[in-house]
Amino acid sequence: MTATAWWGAIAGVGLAIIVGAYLVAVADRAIASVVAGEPMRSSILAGPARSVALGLVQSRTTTERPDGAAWALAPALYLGLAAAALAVVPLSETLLAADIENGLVLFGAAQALAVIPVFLNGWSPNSILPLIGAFRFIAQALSYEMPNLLALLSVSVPASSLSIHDIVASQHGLWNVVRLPLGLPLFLFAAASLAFWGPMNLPDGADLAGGTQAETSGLHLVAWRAGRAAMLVAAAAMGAAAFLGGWLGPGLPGWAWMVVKTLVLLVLLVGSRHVAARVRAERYVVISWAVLIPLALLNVMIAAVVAL
Amino acid sequence: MTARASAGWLTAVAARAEAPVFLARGIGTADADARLRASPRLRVLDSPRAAAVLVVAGCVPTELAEPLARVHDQMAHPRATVWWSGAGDSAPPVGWSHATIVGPRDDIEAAVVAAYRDVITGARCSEQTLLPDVDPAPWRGVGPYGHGGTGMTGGIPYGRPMAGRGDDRRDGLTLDVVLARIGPFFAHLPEGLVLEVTFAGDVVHDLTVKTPPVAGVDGLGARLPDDAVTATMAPDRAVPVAAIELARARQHLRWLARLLHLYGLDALARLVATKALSVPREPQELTALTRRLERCWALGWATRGVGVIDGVSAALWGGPVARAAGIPRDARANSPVYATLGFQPIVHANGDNCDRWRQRLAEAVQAIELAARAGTAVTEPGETIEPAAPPPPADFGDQLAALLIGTEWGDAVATIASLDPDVNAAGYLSKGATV
Amino acid sequence: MVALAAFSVILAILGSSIALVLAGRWVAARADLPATAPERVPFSGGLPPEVHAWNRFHARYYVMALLFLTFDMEMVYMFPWAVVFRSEGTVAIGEIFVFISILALGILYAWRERSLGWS
Amino acid sequence: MIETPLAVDVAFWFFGVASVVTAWLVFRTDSMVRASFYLLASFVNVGVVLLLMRAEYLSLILILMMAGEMAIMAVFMVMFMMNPAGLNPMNMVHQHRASVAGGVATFVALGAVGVFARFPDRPARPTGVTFALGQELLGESMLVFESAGAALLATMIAAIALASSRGRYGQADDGSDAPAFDPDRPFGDAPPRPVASKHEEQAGKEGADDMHDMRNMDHERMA
Repeated sequence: MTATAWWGAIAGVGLAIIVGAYLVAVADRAIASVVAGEPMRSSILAGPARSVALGLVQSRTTTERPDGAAWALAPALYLGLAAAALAVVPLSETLLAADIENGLVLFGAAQALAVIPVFLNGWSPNSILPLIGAFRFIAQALSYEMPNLLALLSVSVPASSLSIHDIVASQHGLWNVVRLPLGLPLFLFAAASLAFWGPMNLPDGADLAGGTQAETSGLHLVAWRAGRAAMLVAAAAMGAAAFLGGWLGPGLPGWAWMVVKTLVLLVLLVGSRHVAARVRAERYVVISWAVLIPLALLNVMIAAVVAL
Repeated sequence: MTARASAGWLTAVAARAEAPVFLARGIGTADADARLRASPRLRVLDSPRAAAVLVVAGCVPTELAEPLARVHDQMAHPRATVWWSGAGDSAPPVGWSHATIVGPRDDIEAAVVAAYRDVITGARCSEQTLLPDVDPAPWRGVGPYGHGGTGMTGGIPYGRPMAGRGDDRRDGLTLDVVLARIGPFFAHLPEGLVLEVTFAGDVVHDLTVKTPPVAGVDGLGARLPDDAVTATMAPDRAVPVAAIELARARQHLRWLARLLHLYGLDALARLVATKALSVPREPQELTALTRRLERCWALGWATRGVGVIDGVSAALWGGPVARAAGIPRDARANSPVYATLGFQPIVHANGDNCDRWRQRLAEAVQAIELAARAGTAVTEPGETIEPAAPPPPADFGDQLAALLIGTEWGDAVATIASLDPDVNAAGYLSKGATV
Repeated sequence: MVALAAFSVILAILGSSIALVLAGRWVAARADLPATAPERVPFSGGLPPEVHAWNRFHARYYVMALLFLTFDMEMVYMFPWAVVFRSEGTVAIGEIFVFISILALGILYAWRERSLGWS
Repeated sequence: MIETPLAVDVAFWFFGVASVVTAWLVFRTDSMVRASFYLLASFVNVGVVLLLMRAEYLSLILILMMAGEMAIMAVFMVMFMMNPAGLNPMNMVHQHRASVAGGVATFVALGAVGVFARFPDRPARPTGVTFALGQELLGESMLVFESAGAALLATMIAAIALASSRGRYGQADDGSDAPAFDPDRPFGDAPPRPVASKHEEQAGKEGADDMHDMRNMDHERMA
């Protein structure tokens, strides 16, 4: 791996994160104005840039006795883990930031580690509402990590490899969304839960006055929202690679197919915020254990039978 | 002029962003929430930390002045205040001389955006702290371990005690219980309501309602026709039915906008807020909205079976809460003018959060139909008017405590929001409960 | 040693994004005035807190957390099984069926004991 | 001797030392949350060292599992230890001399093994570790695989039976009297219980049992 390829990989993933996060913000505003029945305005495209500028202008508030280092680390680590998760997903047959033999396990490890910064973001301000948000998220992440990993596992059975490059290659004739119909919805629901977006927004809900971000402002808040958007981009990219055949597809070049599929899943994930109300914590956890994990296990069995 | 404001182009870009607003709701301006939420150039936040403009709506009684100053100080710099005097045109107290004053009928949106632009670009300097800069928990370093405790526990580390232990109501583990006072300006509680909640984890272990005594609120007796429906009263003059029903529809839609924001559906909240400002004449628009909310299975799934009120306590609440629990009591049922309009009270069955928002939405649709059919019909003088949001029962605190102790905090807030007690209208605030 | 270069890319991405965010945060905070005492009071609607918010938080899902530990262990065995499944053939189906049904039994027991929700 | 490039050596020393330092910090910090996340950092550093030793799957699965488990450890430590966030000074080390001696002894023993043992000169295969593990699981050590499943089920049922306060038959402590705390009523000397139906008996209990009835009331509402 020559030095230029090394730097190119890092720059490429950085660019993908920034463009992806920006697209998430724009898609969120666009879908919001469609649902609210307002005309499309130029501020939908420029809005995210302006709110980032506002974040730079605004000062950073603090509380009486916070855990300062952990509070500062939280958004940084969250964005870093989202970038690491995205780095594993191949853009095309040849364009791949990190070709790792166990790419799937690394993606699962990044999402598992992402529990820590969200908990720290709620724990550090030493204020009751963010604290409740932090502990809610641990319940949510613990119960939705299993369906996420099992959905990804079911994809690696026919490919008999954990490298995402091989998983995409194994979908040459038939995409996994057709071969394993249960896989994509399970994965999207679990990935949206781990990124606590839309109806799964328990830690940052309005009933906790913003939850883990109730005490934050300025650039810390911008970094936090960018981290959440980046995690959504990583989930959409992995969904496209694992279930929609990645770069495979007639006509367009490989990377174009991958970008199109990722954008489709991204709009689906982002749109879920304006369609469904926030769930109740207890019911939502029981649903995962009682319904989603058995379904995911069934999906693994289907994958086994299909892959025979 | 903070050093930051000198970075010209950055503040210019930031100035054209959506203004982050924190709304501190006082007494008297009912549609403050809907007006600010409906505007696409503002973003109403739930916490003052990331807000740049503090909008103080209505008249804030003297007891809420200190919490209001604290909310103002908790905002990030640069910050500005817009004082939007409601029915009673009370000027802001002495410390707020720098605030922009906006009358009840002026364009609040333009004033807020202007204040935001000035304070971001530095044309208007950021407001300083109002409360005295004395450390509220001064005592930090006394005692063998620097906090007055013994060994690894106790004392007042960094000036505040640690939470104490308490027996638990649900699973018997004696762990810490935290006393938190969810303050008068919490976005999703009724205006001015203070809840003293003891949390055991995220479950409400204990709950007492503390509403501040508000002297001088009774002066608001002369209510505008717009709010005629919020107080149970029998006016001695004839009131047009259309005005009553439109005010009822407006009240329900305002409430629905806030509830949808509580459940995370911000875009739908904005849509309902715009409908609340200009109540649609024909009910088709609302029936489309009703279908959309019915189809949104998640809203049903999140509210079904939560905060069930039935039987005696439902009757005490009266109004939509009682009707949602199956008690068909409605003052309009035995009024002759409504009989001519063919009015039938709407009733739901099991009195949980889900039925309450369905009840209010159905009543809003029915109110618009009645207003369309009423034309110039008027009520007789002395006839009682059915309030859209009746005042809460006398033992409001005990009712809430019985209902919410042992529930998770998210459900507790949703249940209080679903009751929509109009704490101000009944002068309830003037009962002598201390903060 | 080629594969390690891929991991060095991951570590570099992780390190650089953490460093970038911390640096941006430090630069933005340099122009801030130090927060006065009332500005530091935690927000809960306008009244000051009685006690520190940090407490022995009564997390209600401790039974579900224990269940998660066992399922985390299960993943350790499932990944290698998935990789070799195609070359091992039908014996692997039988094996994983037994493994999964044993663990599904655990979930059934937890669900029936009503210990999955808030206790 | 296996020839390793300089970068791998530097990385090995960096992550090795980082792992030791974060493990040391676990006992130097007052805050329970920081202690558990320092321990997680130490495990992640060990994971990266495993990576350098070409055990790629083992290191990634170690990091994945440790993330979930350290989050749970943080929750449990905050719940049950005395000093959740380190505002009071915390001292988790007991018997200083014995623990220092023990530490030095184990270090010397492991060091001796590291230095004097003759390690096989067969470097691990660069790729296919997961494949080899899979074949091992489905080959000779299938018994290990299946007995692990049974062991996991046993731990699950034991954990649920011990930890949950109410099962499907009702409260776990129904029928057993809480030990009396007031000094004048000696422990175990439960008041004679009138013969009554189960429900009436709970209603008849005096004193702090309204909490019990409250829990039953919650229990019915919850069921």
